[in-house]
Amino acid sequence: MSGELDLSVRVGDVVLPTPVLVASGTFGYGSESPELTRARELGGIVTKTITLEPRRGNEPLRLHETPAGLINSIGLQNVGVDRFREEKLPKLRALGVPIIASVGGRKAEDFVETVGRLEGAGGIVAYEINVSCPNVKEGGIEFCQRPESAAEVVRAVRQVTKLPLWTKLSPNVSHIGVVAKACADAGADAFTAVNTFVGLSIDVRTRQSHIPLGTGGVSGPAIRPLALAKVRETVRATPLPVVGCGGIASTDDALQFLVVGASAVQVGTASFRVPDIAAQIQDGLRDFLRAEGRTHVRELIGSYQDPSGPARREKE
Amino acid sequence: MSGELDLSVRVGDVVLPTPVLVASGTFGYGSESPELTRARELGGIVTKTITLEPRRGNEPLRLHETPAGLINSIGLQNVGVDRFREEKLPKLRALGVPIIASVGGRKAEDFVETVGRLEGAGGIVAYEINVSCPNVKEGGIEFCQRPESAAEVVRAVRQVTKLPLWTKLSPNVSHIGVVAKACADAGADAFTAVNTFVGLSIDVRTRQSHIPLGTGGVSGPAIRPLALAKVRETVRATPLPVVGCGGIASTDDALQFLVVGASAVQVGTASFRVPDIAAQIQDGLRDFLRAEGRTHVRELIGSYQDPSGPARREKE
Amino acid sequence: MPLPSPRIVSAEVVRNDPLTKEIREIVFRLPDDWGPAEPGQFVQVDCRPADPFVLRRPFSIARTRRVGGEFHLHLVFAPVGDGTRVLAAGRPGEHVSIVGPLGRGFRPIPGRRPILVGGGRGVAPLLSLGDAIRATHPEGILLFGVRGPDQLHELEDPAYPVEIATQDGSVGFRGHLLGLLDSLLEAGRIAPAHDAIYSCGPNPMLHALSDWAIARGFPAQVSLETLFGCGFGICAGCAVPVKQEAGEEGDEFGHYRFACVDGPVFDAERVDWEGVRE
Amino acid sequence: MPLPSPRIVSAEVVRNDPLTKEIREIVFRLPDDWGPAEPGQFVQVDCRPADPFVLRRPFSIARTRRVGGEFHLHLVFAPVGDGTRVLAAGRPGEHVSIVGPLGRGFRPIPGRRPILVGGGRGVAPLLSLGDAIRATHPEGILLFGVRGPDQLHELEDPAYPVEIATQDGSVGFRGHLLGLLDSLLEAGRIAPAHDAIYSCGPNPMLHALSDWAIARGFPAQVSLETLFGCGFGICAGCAVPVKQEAGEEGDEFGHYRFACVDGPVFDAERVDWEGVRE
Ligand SMILES: Cc1cc2nc3c(=O)[nH]c(=O)nc-3n(C[C@H](O)[C@H](O)[C@H](O)COP(=O)(O)OP(=O)(O)OC[C@H]3O[C@@H](n4cnc5c(N)ncnc54)[C@H](O)[C@@H]3O)c2cc1C
Ligand SMILES: Cc1cc2nc3c(=O)[nH]c(=O)nc-3n(C[C@H](O)[C@H](O)[C@H](O)COP(=O)(O)OP(=O)(O)OC[C@H]3O[C@@H](n4cnc5c(N)ncnc54)[C@H](O)[C@@H]3O)c2cc1C
Ligand SMILES: Cc1cc2nc3c(=O)[nH]c(=O)nc-3n(C[C@H](O)[C@H](O)[C@H](O)COP(=O)(O)O)c2cc1C
Ligand SMILES: Cc1cc2nc3c(=O)[nH]c(=O)nc-3n(C[C@H](O)[C@H](O)[C@H](O)COP(=O)(O)O)c2cc1C
Ligand code: FES
Ligand code: FES
Repeated sequence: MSGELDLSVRVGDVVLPTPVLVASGTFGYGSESPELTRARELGGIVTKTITLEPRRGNEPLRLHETPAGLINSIGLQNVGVDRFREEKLPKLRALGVPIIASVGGRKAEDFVETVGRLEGAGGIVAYEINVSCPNVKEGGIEFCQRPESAAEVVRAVRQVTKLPLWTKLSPNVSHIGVVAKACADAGADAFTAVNTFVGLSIDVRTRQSHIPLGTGGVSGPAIRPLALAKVRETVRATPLPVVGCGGIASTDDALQFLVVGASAVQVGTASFRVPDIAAQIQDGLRDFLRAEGRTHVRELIGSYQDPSGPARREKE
Repeated sequence: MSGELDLSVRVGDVVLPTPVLVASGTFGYGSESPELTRARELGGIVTKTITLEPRRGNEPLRLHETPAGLINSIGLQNVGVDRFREEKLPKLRALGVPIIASVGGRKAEDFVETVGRLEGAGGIVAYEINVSCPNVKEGGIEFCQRPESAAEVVRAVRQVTKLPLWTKLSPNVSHIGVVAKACADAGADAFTAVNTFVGLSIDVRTRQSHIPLGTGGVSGPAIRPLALAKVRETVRATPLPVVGCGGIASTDDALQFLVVGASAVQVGTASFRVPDIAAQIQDGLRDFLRAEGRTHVRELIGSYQDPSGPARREKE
Repeated sequence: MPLPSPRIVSAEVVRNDPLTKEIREIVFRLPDDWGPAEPGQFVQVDCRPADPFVLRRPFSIARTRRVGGEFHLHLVFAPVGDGTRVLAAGRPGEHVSIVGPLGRGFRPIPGRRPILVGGGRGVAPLLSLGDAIRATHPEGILLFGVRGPDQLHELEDPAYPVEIATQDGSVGFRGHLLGLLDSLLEAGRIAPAHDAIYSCGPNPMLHALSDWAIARGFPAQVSLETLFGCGFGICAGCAVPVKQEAGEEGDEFGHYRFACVDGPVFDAERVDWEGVRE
Repeated sequence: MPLPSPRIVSAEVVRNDPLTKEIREIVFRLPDDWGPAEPGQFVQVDCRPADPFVLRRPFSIARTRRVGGEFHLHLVFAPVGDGTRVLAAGRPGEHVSIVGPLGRGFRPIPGRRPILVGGGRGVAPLLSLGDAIRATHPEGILLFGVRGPDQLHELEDPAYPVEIATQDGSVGFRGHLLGLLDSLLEAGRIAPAHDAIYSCGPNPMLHALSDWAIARGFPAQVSLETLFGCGFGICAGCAVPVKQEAGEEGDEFGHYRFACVDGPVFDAERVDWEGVRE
């Protein structure tokens, strides 16, 4: 019975066994406690964002809970591209799951060099270009706040790889579609929408932010309706596929993103509470298909009846 | 003891007995069940947004709950300025609380005409110019998404009234400070930050939005950290006073907005659950002042130790 | 006559018991001077205090009673979602925040015999209506329609004789409430000239009942359900489309009334059913 | 030796009782094949299942026991915030989601006599440490420091003789644990050459203790507390600053280690206390 169900989806040229991925920075290097997370069953793993040099990340405390959400200020702590390739990637590859390498940097050249060093490493099916981290002084959301500069990164990386480029978009902009279009023109193959929302929480006794850097990035169920609206905008802006992300914590949440037109979804913060939630969501998708008498999860994608009319884009 | 405490604040030239107001559209015309809401004790009441003509508002269902938040799609239902002035304003005035009249419209002339008809009505201490409603087809957030057009509204209204103009800003923009600056140049006296975030929630069984119009505006505790970050940005953008709004549901929440630099706050959605929450927050502010051995709530305003350094603005 | 002022009270659960597989009754102790509530009014219950934000849930006042010096509020409810399920788990001794009484209830028509028509848990407000008018309207009838035994429960001390309709025919009349009304009408036991209908139940039932009553000339009042934000008129969330009356000036809310303050009870003929989400 | 795989289990509350005014013990029934846990490991408890999103809360494993065929997990905790207060209200028979065992615990040093130093509820993991090493380390001492009677409780079947320090002097040594350690050292009852310190307690105490131990040449391991996001290494939220060792290559996390997987137990001399929020 379950054998007849087909959860596979395509994000451009990339075929994924299921539409449920885990989001960058919320699943370590992917190989931490794979039994606990049921990592081997997933549709894909997006690595934490890798930079050219190792980064020690931001000063603690790095997390603060808000109503139905979480502020983080990790600051892209990572081992750097060389140690990632040597130490982390082999373990990750051993899981047998499609790997999307998230890449970050201060300027276009950093991205180019980092991607360059990952080329040919094997196991990577796409790069996610993180031009949307709110927690670093340089190379963060300003990229998305100036569409040309996000596009410049994409254009530069486009020169050094044939692998698909997913651009991870920031929701902290007036028109996410404008950024998407600029990146599409620069050679992006898909979008991940969205990264975290800029947020702040103050300890009123000390008059200081709960997080040393001041503002951080808000994730979790609190942002889900906001993220879904941004995904809708992104889907309508270009014909490129969109991977939806933001606040997904249940099968129903994941379905909302697929229905609105995302070709796949990423689960982030929810894994902190329920380590195998992404795999559970996959189970739930199968139940939903069965209940609707369908066999292909693809039939659900873009089935949203938008009161503004269908998205004016060619479906791939 | 409580007699020594001074909760009064100034928003530009407007003196308010307390810094706790209720937000537009979340307190009716202000005179509904004033015992239940303890309306007479409040620092101020912002009316629901009044338009030139009566508006029937959007088709039901108009509300949908999301994690720690609420999507609304009211569509500015209101009786229109004439009946507001005749029927609603006198009852509101009888409460003896400062009244801020929220005004909306499709184009600058609508605002001008509406404000014109309210002039001299008595009891109104300021106008709140709503250029940030996400739930109307025209005259909504596009104003804020094009700073010049928001400024144009402010400039036009500035011609017809001497009363202070508070511009209500949308958070759905890349740089709220840019919008604030444009409006400041056009003659705004203060800002209310923020209105709701655009959000969407889909019923996956029907493939339709839970709200007939599709997207709506998200309010409630879920958006509080996002709103607070936007208020910080607004405070830092111009020397004008800012009235903070978004997700405030407790004394601690209200304090966060005051500490970050808001001269007053507005409580919205939280009143739906706890009708007298705004008054309760005032009680809580008094307790906080007592616990810190202070007498003036004004001492707290802007006391945030921002890791980016103090706001580069003249404090009024 | 102005309605009693609504209040926010922390009410102690006195009892919380199943009436059937699907229906429960919960009883709260309220302050002695609460209300008095009109029949058809409702309360807003904070069902999920542990949630950082969630709206209250509206429940019709099923009954208020004085028991040994205490003032009791009875609600009859079905656990259908998160809020009602948490309410179903409330234990005696726990406290729940309740706002009320709220809304505009039934307006009993003097001189007309009441026909109370309750669909499922919609029977709740009709119990308090019966309590309130049994003195002024000694004659009447209470029709109680349910799908089957999982919804059917004893009605304690009803004001009027009860007739039951079950869709599965397990008890009483087999069929819908409209069928039962038809049969009563045919048998000459009810008549548009002397009777008035007061009803509460699922919206589709109320729609059908309204059409039925209007077509036959029965005055009818219906207690509507929709999503509530605040429950006391400040959010504009509970809009119910109403028909503009001939010659009526554009009313306060244009086409819409608020179920929470203008209702939940409306005259059947005023409701614009086409616009009601069912 | 690889650590046992952590699992997500729905654990039944067996008991949940106050030990003092401020401290409670909660006991869960776990699957028979759970763990085994190392002393010093912790579990992540979903304290507030009714909240739409909230992180789990970490608790040191105070004890694991086999009782009549059942496997029991004991936690000792203080209700200090929303999560722990809801946990405190958990009734026997209710189920709570627990992830564990997690983290890297104490690494008992062969041949050295253990001095277990527990501050307040920090005594918890030292109980399981004692249980685990009493066979290999028959001699030892357990110091238990509290502010006063509101934190002081009986320690059931401790592995070693217990010495108590209370700040108010109500029981045992009057003063801080460091004072007690000083007096033991002066009395020749402990010695850097033969003993090793294992400690858990508030960070400021651990900081002072680390300084004290390093200055006197005692090897010391401390179980640190910080905010946890995930508890198993995927969020990078629990960064603890560590000192770069001489000649050590830039380690995996630069300056930071993760309290949840590299700790919570660290060698005292590795922790860069200047960077620890206390
Ligand atoms: C004036 C009034 C009086 C009421 N009196 C009673 C009563 O006496 N007893 C009783 O059991 N219930 C009564 N209700 C209904 C009750 O308020 C709802 O069942 C309750 O709000 C559901 O809350 P929940 O959190 O359990 O379910 P939710 O999780 O909110 O919803 C459960 C399911 O019901 C749907 N739903 C809930 N409310 C509505 C709605 N209004 N319109 C469309 N879909 C909806 C949801 O979409 C969801 O599918 C009354 C409602 C109103 C407006
Ligand atoms: C490895 C580890 C083991 C632990 N073992 C135990 C144990 O055995 N028994 C026990 O009682 N507790 C233990 N704790 C602490 C326990 O996890 C916290 O008390 C708990 O998370 C508080 O949750 P809460 O929701 O009740 O409080 P919250 O509402 O989250 O917080 C209450 C107050 O404490 C502050 N706070 C909480 N945690 C921290 C922190 N890490 N750093 C700074 N401030 C903080 C909050 O800011 C707030 O002021 C352990 C912590 C760790 C990291
Ligand atoms: C602790 C944490 C660390 C994150 N690190 C990264 C990162 O390194 N790169 C990135 O692109 N996004 C990062 N994100 C953003 C997530 O990938 C995701 O876009 C966001 O959290 C929204 O999804 P969620 O609500 O499901 O968590 C991080 C989020 C969190 C909570
Ligand atoms: C039901 C509802 C109706 C609203 N109507 C208006 C309105 O008419 N005019 C306006 O400026 N803002 C309106 N708002 C926005 C609020 O004034 C406020 O800016 C927003 O809800 C954020 O604050 P909160 O999270 O405290 O509710 C409305 C919000 C809600 C929830
Ligand atoms: S529910 Fe808010 S106005 Fe009716
Ligand atoms: S708590 Fe997530 S990495 Fe340690």
